[in-house]
Amino acid sequence: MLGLNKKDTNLLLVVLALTMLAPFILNPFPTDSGLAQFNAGYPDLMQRFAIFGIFAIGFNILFGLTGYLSFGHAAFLGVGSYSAVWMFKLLSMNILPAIILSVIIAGLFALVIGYVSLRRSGIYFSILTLAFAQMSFALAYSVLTPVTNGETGLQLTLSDPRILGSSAAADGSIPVTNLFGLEMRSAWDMAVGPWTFTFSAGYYFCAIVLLVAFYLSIRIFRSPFGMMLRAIKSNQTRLNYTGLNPKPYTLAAFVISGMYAGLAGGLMAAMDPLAGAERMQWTASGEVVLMTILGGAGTLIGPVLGAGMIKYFENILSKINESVLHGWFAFMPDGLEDFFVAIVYPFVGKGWHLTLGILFMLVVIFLPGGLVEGGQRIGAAFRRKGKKAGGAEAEAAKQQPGE
Amino acid sequence: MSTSRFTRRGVLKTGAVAGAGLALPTMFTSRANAYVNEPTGDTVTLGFNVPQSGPYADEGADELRAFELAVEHLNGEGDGGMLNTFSSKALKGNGILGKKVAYVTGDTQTKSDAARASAKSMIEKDGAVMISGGSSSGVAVAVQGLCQEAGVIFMAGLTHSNDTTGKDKKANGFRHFFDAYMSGAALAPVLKNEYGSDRRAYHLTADYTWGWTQQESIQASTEALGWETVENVLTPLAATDFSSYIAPVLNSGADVLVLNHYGGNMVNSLTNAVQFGLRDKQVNGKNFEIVVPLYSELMAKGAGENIKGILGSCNWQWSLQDEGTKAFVKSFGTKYGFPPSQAAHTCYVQTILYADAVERAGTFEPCAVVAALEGDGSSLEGVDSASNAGLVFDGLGNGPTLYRSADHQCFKDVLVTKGKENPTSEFDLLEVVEVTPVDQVWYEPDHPMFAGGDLGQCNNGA
Amino acid sequence: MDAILLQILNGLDKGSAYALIALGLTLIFGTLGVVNFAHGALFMIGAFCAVTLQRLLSLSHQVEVPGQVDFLGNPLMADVPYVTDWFGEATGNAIIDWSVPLAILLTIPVMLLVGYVMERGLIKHFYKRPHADQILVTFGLAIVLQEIVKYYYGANPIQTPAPEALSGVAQVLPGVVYPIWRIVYFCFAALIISGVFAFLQFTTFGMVVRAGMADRETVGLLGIDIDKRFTFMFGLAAAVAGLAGVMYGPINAPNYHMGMDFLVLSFVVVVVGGMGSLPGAVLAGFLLGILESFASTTWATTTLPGINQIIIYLVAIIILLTRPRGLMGRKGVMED
Amino acid sequence: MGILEVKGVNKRFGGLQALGDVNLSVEENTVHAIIGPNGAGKSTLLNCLVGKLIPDSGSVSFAGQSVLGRTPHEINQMGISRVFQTPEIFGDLTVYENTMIPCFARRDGTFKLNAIGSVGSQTDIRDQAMAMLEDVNMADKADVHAASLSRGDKRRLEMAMCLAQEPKMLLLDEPTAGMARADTNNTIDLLREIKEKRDITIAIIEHDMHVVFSLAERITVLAQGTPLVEDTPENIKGHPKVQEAYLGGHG
Repeated sequence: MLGLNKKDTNLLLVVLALTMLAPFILNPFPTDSGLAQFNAGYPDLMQRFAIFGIFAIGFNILFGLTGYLSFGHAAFLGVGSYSAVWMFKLLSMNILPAIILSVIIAGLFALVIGYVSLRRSGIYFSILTLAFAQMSFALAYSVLTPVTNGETGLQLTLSDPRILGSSAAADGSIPVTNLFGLEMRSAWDMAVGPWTFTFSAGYYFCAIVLLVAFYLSIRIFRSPFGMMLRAIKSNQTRLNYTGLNPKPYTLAAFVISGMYAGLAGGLMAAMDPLAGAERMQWTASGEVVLMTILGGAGTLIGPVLGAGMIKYFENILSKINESVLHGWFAFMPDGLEDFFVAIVYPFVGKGWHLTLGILFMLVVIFLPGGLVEGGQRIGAAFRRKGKKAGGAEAEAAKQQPGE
Repeated sequence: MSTSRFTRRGVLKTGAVAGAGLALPTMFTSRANAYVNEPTGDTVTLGFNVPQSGPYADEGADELRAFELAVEHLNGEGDGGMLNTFSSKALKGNGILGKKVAYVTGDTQTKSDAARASAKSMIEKDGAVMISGGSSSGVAVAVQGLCQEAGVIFMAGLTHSNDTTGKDKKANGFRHFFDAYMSGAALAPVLKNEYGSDRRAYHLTADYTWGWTQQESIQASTEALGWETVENVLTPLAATDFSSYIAPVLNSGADVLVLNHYGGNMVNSLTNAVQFGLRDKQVNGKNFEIVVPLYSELMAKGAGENIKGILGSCNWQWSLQDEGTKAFVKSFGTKYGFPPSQAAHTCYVQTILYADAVERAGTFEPCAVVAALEGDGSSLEGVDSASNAGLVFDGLGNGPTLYRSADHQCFKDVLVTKGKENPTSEFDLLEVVEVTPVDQVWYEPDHPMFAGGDLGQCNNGA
Repeated sequence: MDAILLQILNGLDKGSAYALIALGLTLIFGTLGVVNFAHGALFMIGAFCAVTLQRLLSLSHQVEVPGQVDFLGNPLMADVPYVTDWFGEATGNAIIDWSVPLAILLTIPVMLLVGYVMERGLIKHFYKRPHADQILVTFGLAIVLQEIVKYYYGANPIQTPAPEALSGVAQVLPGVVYPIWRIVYFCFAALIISGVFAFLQFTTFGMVVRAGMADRETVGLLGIDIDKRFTFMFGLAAAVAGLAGVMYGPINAPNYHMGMDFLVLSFVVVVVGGMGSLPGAVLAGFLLGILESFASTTWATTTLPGINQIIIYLVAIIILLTRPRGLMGRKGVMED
Repeated sequence: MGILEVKGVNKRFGGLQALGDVNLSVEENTVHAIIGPNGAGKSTLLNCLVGKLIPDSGSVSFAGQSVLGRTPHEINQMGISRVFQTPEIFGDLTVYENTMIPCFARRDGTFKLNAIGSVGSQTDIRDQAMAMLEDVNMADKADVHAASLSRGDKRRLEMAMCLAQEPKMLLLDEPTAGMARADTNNTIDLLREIKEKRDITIAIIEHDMHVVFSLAERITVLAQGTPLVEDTPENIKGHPKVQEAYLGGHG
């Protein structure tokens, strides 16, 4: 189907099902229960899952296939966001032109930085990309404030000119981002017994873009171009002496992944029209590296899983505070309750970084292939147990060997 | 132990179907609720968005303590704190409008992106009707913008930039904390008294929006007193070692160094300045002086010995002797064992003010709350200005205070403080040198440093 | 002229910290081929050794101060450190005053131990793993270490002042004064750097390690147990980072994320110096320190606004484009 | 006029004259060996031929076109395929994929952004690659990861990859260095087979006399960066200058 082989089609279908049903899957706990804290099915976080999934998929095309470790990819995401917000300010609140422009600008930016950085390889390449991104961040935060609005971040105001559209909505507020009239912030709620599921227009737009991005990445992985990129990672000398020029291949991969980053940045601005400079900081670049490795570099689904994992921890764990913990353990006698709260407390709320750090270490120690390998092992365990059908995720993951 | 449960937005909304049947989808934008996150259960959820990771984590932790205390007092637990001294008596200690107050917390990471994500989850997932907290202006402006769009109330935490209620002001946002202009206006006369009017100042300024407005304000108010500004040098936010910025001060002919830095930047630049012997230096026959226009207790603690004798300004100090302050310090100190910081104070007050406004408005509807916070047009004594109109209250620690309806900025006396030479305890770091009366720090809403913004219309989110 | 001299001193001082961290990082890169993202955390742990010792020495019991009350109106309690009880007021206070230099004695064994545990317990298993895995595991470790420190010491900076005798300024040249502790830091760094070089240059142990850096397999074939030596090298690198940290305390108050602040810069320094080259790392450290200082001058920032924000990265780009392997890099180290 | 013409090539490294006035002509469809003791400049010469080094003076032309200033992949596209001392293959890819890459290089040139079509749909390339693998008896290993092949199979695969490009000339750099006698003989047989089956020029750089005399039709002897003699194997054997070069001085 769609020019994919059976395995890849299955994988795509699984991802399709997961993204379309995400409002259900991510909200497994009744709204009123103590565990509702773990529900992630609200629009903002679901959008983030999709957006960072796209970012990581794109990064993986460069890093997973060619092995070139860019430490400055956040710069492209930032540039994409800034372009999109400027489009909203100057042109129209329709997200399509904004996103197209962010992809183009990020691609051009990647072309320039990639052209220079790819003159070196290995860690020298990494540091060059890092240096470019850090320069972009530092300048965006300070000297370029007229363009980027520095510390606060570029945002819409009531005085934006906006050629196609009005500066202010009828009720005097700033107009909202839309796709030909469909407002990105609009949502539908569905109550089923104690559960409530939210279907947000913004999320479904992101999800469709994610699916397209994912589909394209499968095509790239399976294409002769993808094979060349893997050959570059494997042995550049041989490639050179086989009459192939690695430079344009790596540069193309760099630009493509930069465009993916720009797409993610544009989407981010489309969901929430603000672009902050921190998006370009090295920590943000490091985050996508971690997402990719955590999920499984070079696998198709891994980066998406990694992105979801990190964003989940950041947004869910950080919100668990002491009183929530007391709520959970309230069924215990007071002394025991306090004891458990004291044990769990350092790992949640303000300690969410600690849990994330421990998770990184555990995954890399026990699952060298990242979360995808975890899925494969679970899948294998299931198959051993009388060939029971494995979970969808494990099934998806096991498609991956040989990447 | 009490369990705090969250009323999630719309659990029982619009005649939700009981049992397992599917509900008819209702448009978010056109649902039966009058406004976003209307509390329908017996609780109401507030969102406290503070830095929990990164350099301002301790400040965030202190804000969170104040929020918890405020929630306790609103729910009628504890000793009631400033509810007893507050001039408005609308709050009865039975929650807000009879609904028990619950809260959710989040981590801003002191990044505008993360802060917005966290605030969004509070609004979308937890059904918060009000967001408060934060310890930087970038975050405050970003979250304020979000709350305006989403249709909830934003009660700013610690934010000092002129922009928050200047060019970035929003109808749904309110600031109790003072701002850079007020710092300059309050400090200048004290600086003149202490150091004379013939001084040459050298500014080091953090190279981002807050730093610039701070520097601009101080420069304007000191120059008005006859000071000369020798140089203004911008320093990168990421700088940790300020030696290369301090060294040129030595031979610049300046006799005052103004550090427009906050947080870790301020601790490091002050430490470096003291290292270079600036405090023991004599220039132009005068003692060299260092001024830090804005500092907090935590920064003073971080700076240790170096803060001694350094002049700066504060929004509030726990050692003030008014009844409100005493009540607040007592309940905070009893609960946590140490006195509250000014960030904690402002967060506590903001929560109380919000609750009071809701109680007076009789509804959680944002536009009604905005109207209640904008007050009845009463004005502050001693200030002769057409814009002197809004909500006047007292008993929350700063004396009579005006929430000005024109820009949603609080006006009250500003404290000029000094690092204590002989602290009696580890909390006793700052002493109040002067309480600058409000008329000296007053400005008009169209003052050039605040111009360019527009409150816009309040937004109910419906 | 004085201004230039001052900026050179500043540059040397900044450079000292960069060089020390980069030196340790290069030892780990060069000898073990491991990308250690936890190196900044080691620097931070060093600094917190000083904080810890200062706290230990200041351990106090409380004495009521007659006639004064605290903020809640209770009788005021004053802290009296045990050391002043044991050694008398003067000696006791002097011990507390000298806690940073004393902390060196604590730092060396602590850091050697931390390095040893880290290498044996974790890093050892990652020699043959891809660099990506090394990055993930060491980054995870760095987060864990700094969160632990944050849990116990908070996020606020904690002052660790220099001893009274070494604070203040000294006359360097007529009309030029410079903080004494910064001069001490520079000398200390120079001492450590020459110590490490001498150790590698003149001892058999160092010779073997240098040979191992050049060609690990061959040295292994000679029947030398290179692994044990590499473990020690890891400990040494950790100790160098820790010492850089402990002495840095009086310059800037330690906080839990100071390691991350230095991490990226120190990677840039190492790479600009050239992978696998110890002299390169040191040279690049001082070079970038001095350039950074000069870029901060008013002259530079008015000529090129924002240059102080980006100078290090700009220089790194220029150097890497003109010299493919940095200043003194060896061929084939971390190039793929 | 030979297919490969080297005229008056000089190369200095600092004070060392690595190549001095080298002239060499390789006839089309012959096996030409370049021999010489260590340090004779064999590798330098080879690097000048493939574009890794640029001679200080002189000319190198292949099939009538100068190769000077061209990059290795451009020279490869002119028809020179290089076999390395230790086999250079794509270890992370399967044997099949390894063989497909040169087929792509032949069809699409140095770069083609073919990012959407799948490898599976490139029937012509797949057929060519499979035919090549069958040719070298490796079809059964098509799906094996190349890194897990035995050393001999790696060498075989590398040759297959070079041949898949159908080059005009195969350039071998000490193909039997470090090999046991049996493996060496296998390689010789493989090369013989290649030569018998197709029209191809083979240039081989070697110091193993056994290999050279088993294969070569012409031999150039290099010593101290200068060609001493060029002749048939029969004439080279026992040539006094050659013995002098190898044994160093005359007894």
